[in-house]
Amino acid sequence: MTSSLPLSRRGFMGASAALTALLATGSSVLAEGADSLTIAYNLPVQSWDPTTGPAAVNPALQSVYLAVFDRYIAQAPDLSFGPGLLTDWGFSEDKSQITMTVREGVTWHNGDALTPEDIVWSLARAGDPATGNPMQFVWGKIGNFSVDGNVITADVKEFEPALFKWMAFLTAFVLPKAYYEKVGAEGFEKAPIGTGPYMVDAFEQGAYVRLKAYPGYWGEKPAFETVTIKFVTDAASRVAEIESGNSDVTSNIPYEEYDRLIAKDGLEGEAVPITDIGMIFLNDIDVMLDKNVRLAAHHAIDKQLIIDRLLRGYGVPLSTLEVPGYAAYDESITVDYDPEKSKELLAASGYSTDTPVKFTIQTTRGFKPKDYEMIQAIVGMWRKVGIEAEIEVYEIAKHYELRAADTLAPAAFYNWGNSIGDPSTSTGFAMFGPSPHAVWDSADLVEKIGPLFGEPDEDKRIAGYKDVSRYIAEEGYVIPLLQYVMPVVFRSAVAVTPYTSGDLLPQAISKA
Amino acid sequence: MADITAAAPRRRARRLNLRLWLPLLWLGAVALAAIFAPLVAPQDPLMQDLMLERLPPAFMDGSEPGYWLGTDSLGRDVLSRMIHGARIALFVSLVAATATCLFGAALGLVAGYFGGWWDRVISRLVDIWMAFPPVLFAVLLVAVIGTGLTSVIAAIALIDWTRFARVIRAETMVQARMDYVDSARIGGARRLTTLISEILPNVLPSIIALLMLEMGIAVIVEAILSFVNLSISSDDPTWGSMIAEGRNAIHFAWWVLLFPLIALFLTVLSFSTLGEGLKQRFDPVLQ
Amino acid sequence: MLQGDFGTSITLRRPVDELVLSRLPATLELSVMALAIAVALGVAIAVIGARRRGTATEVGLDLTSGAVLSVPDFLWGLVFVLLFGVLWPVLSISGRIDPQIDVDFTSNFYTFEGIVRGRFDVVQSTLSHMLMPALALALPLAAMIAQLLKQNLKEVLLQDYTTLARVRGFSETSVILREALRNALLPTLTLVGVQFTFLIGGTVIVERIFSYEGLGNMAIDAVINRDLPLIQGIVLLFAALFIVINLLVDLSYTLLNPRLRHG
Amino acid sequence: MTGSHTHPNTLDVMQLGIALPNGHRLLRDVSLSLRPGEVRALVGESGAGKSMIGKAVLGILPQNLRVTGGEILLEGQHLGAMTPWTRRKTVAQSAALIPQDPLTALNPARRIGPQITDPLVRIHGWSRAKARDTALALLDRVHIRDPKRVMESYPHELSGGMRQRVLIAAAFAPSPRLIVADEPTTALDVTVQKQILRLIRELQQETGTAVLFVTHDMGVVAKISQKVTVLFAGKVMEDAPTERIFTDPAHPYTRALIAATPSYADLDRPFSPVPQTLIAELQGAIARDDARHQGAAR
Repeated sequence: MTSSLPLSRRGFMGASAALTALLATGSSVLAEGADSLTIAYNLPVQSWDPTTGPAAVNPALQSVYLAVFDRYIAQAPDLSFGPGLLTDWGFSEDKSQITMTVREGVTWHNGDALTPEDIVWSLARAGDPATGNPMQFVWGKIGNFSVDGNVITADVKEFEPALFKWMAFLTAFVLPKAYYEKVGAEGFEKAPIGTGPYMVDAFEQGAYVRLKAYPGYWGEKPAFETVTIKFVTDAASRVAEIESGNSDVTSNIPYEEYDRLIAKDGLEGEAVPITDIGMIFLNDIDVMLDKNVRLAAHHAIDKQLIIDRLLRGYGVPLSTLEVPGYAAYDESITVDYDPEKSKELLAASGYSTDTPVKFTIQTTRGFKPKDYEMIQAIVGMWRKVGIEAEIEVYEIAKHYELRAADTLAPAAFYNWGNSIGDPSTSTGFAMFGPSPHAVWDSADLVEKIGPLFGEPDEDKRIAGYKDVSRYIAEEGYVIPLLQYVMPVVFRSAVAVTPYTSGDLLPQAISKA
Repeated sequence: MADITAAAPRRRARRLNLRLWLPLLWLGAVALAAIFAPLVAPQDPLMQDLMLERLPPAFMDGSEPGYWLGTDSLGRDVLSRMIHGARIALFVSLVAATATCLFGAALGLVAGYFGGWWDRVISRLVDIWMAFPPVLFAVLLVAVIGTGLTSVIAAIALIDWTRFARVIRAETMVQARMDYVDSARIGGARRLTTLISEILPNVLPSIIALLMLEMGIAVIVEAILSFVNLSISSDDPTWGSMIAEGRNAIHFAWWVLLFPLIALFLTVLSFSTLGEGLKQRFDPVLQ
Repeated sequence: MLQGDFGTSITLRRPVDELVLSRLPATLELSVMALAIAVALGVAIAVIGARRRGTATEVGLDLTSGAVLSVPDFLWGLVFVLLFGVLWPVLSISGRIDPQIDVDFTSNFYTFEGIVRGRFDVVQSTLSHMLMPALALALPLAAMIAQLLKQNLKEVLLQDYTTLARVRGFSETSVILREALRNALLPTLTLVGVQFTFLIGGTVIVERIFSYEGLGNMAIDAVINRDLPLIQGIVLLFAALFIVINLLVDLSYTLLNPRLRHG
Repeated sequence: MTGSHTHPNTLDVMQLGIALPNGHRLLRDVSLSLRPGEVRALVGESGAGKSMIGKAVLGILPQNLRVTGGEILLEGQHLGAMTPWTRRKTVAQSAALIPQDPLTALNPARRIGPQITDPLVRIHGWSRAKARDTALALLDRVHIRDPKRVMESYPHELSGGMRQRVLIAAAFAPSPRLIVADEPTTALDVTVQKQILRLIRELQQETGTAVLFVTHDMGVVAKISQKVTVLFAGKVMEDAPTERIFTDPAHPYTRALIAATPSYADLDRPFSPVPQTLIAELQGAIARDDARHQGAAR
């Protein structure tokens, strides 16, 4: 930098002008590639093993996993179930055994054939506590598999009525036995292979994953040859991505932006209620042990106002963890907005606006639309009745870790995904003490929910769950808020089939 | 030749005044707002009214009286939140800058005056420590001691003391060689009292100048941390968190982002202009 | 940890040293580009300021650099995302490279290796992605350099050898560029050295806004997820980086200063 | 004085006036001229404005000073009428400066060689080789041992005397018609001063370059100049050939000046500083003259 600096001012100005011109031409042509698609996604894929670790139970990541791997049983956009890697499945008459028929002619992305051994190995691995599968308690209920041609039979150690629904939900993915054992866990992370419609072509941790259509896919060939999923955690940047044409599809953006973007020509949108529930977990510690505080907190929240004002009307208020359309939904159970009642309840426990009850509430920020603003609004509503809540922000992965260790704050905002619509995976798992997903561990709920898990008679089971939901509402053990509507924005040249499960599947996006 | 020198400074003095009064005026206003926040703020900064959300500022149509600068997406008054935000901005800048100054200046004085072993150790420490940027240190400190103003202040103090130490050490060395110090020492004064009574008053002006600059930096670091919600619990209003919240509503409620941005900009600009102005006035080299 | 085993990251389930070293090149490239812009801009403004000293231009430049200095780098990031990302979409907003491009390089230094391998599509893409974050990082530093360097330039321009150069027929601009600049650059260099580490500190926030997968972005995720092994690895790497940079600055100071070089 | 002979004077300064922005006058109607090859001394106490004249000719006046009147002709060309660009080129082609303080007149960050050859190549259009050879020859001519090594070395590696020799070589290199020597020996110690003076006189005679020699030391005037202009507070007191000044000084100030200079030859001759009474009297005269001048101007 020091020897004679021949750069005259004119030379310098010329160089910088040329540089900016060079850069400017680059970006506009990107997203228009004929059969390539770019999705701006709100969460980076942390790990490529969809069966273990915190990422496996993260509903938001299932879309990416479903592009690369297949589940035992597939789920249609309307939550109905269909054949996945299994073409037939069922309980034996006495429900002591299950039989599964493996689809033929399926190959892994590296060309190896899918064998019944892969299915058995995946199920056994999922049931083995050592592998760290968060749903091990479900997979542990079946064992000692036997293979005959492409039919697998296994013993039912403990009856699980929703077992086959589970085979279409979290961690129910089939991994390649031979390949996994050859490359090991770390090798698999670097070069994952599955049987899904897309192969992982390139993956840059925290940045993007580029998927290429797998020519040998057993199902219907997807519309786009290459799909790039960019991980853009910042909501405002996702909006900028779609608006500037750098991306073709994005989701989970603020509803105001959704309204604004779909009003622009060249952009379309879908906003369909999904099986994602916004709720506040209550932890049975310190102030939350007082029923008055719990109920007061619940009654103080004006859910419809939040939906209208914060979510531009996109949302369905809820009083229980069941959603319209779920098997165990009961519209007669309601916890209505009644701030005066909240004040009375608080007064009964010696609290008031001057001497408010104090606790911390944890929430994510930017993970779901307006998640953080909603909690700020709720904290505001609470402050009016005499509840002083301090907000602590954390990432969704942190929530799982704290929940697993049962060290969540007295109140913790979370969105519960339950794409199979069965009460056991919503009210059941959320409120059943021993389940790793529950936060409230009081004994009364364990007695009420426990037997329902094994209840063979379907009507009796559903009626049981409705009673539990009513009981939970009366005791205020949890504060359900609303059913989310997922906003998806895409360029008009593209068509997106929305899934009520909230998944944004690359293979479900076609050319308009 | 004498009258040549007289003419020049009078002209420069008037211009310097301008650079002195404007920042003082703004900082005075911010200080008043911070001290009397509850009285001055038209609304309660935390009170939300979802019916009044996203009101435009007074000078635009559709505004409500009493909400001069409009409201944010939760119906909270932007002006009141800025005023309360000023409280935190000034608190952090005062406490952090003073802590940094005391810590750094003390070490600087000791290194400059006693020299020898002291000087080598402190200078070595300054060189190594100099390199660590406060923002990054604050982010990592939060991982250890959690979010909250303490980590913001601790981070600034633990990093930026080097700036003070370096300048004060140099100045002390210069002052220490002056003969008036030797005469005091000959007069039997103990070293420490000499340090305090003789050198400190002379070094004080540049300490104050640096203090101003440091306050500006503290405000910026706090704004950055609350932007990434690593500063205080994210419900009390700070300029940084307001900017972060405003960012998502930029297309339809730009004022939520713009006004705290302007407040932050003017405050930092005032601190640095004041600091520069004072530095020039007291800096022997630029005399 | 002392035997170089940094453990594995809790959230990303991969060895920390591999993760941290894979992300370092991105941050380094961004910081070097920001430094280059800052120095180029700073020197240009200082030279113009010195060339037009005493006129309104100089006062104007002083005010702008004062104002630029008091806007933190992350706010510049916000402004640029709006300006070049949305209103006039010409630059890429997020990420470090266009995922469509196939980058099977041995190192993660996409830009440098792209230049070496002659892959100009890669270089153009990374530069286009880096320009906005780099500019956001560079502006405060450029303002600092401009202020200090102009001050040094004006002092050097009072020296006899510049007067002699004018007598010998050189224009004011070439006097500044050929005679004064190198003497004024030396004292400014120490500032650049220290500020460069502050610039790298700034990447933490700017990378977050632009979802640029560098070390800074990962640091914030690590902190929010309390991923302690990863945080530890990042802290150590940053510390080592800063010490190396300080060393380089001291080294280059003696190298560039003829009096020290020739003993 | 300003005869229009076939070849014009090297330098003509006519009624030159220079003032500060607030009007305080530094030079008052100074006139002098140099024939080709002539050495004229400009002498006066410090602050008399003598170096101001040299700077005005070379166009390196400090920015805040104003030329309030008069003309400067370099080889018959009006410098005042030229654009700054052409003025700079003209001065560079025909004039050169030997600065006062060698310690600050060489760029510390560049080698000696380029500091001499650069102007020859870039301004005078010489080839690199010619410039280099001339520089080497001149360095040798100014008695510098091992010119090649000096060309490669940096200023801080040379002594004060050697640096002044380098500057003299650099001044004579483009064979200018006029050299302004601004107290070239003041910053040096006595022994080196004599060598430098002799060197300038030898080079001057060899090249026939006109020299405007600014000094406050009458001893130097005696040794080097053919003509002298005595200056007090920006006004010319006396202008005469050097021998006459010493034998028969016309102006009382000149006499006082000579009396105030210790003579090298006759060391025990008593010398007394210029009497205060004389200074006061002269300043009074100038003040009256200024008032009348201002009266007339308004």
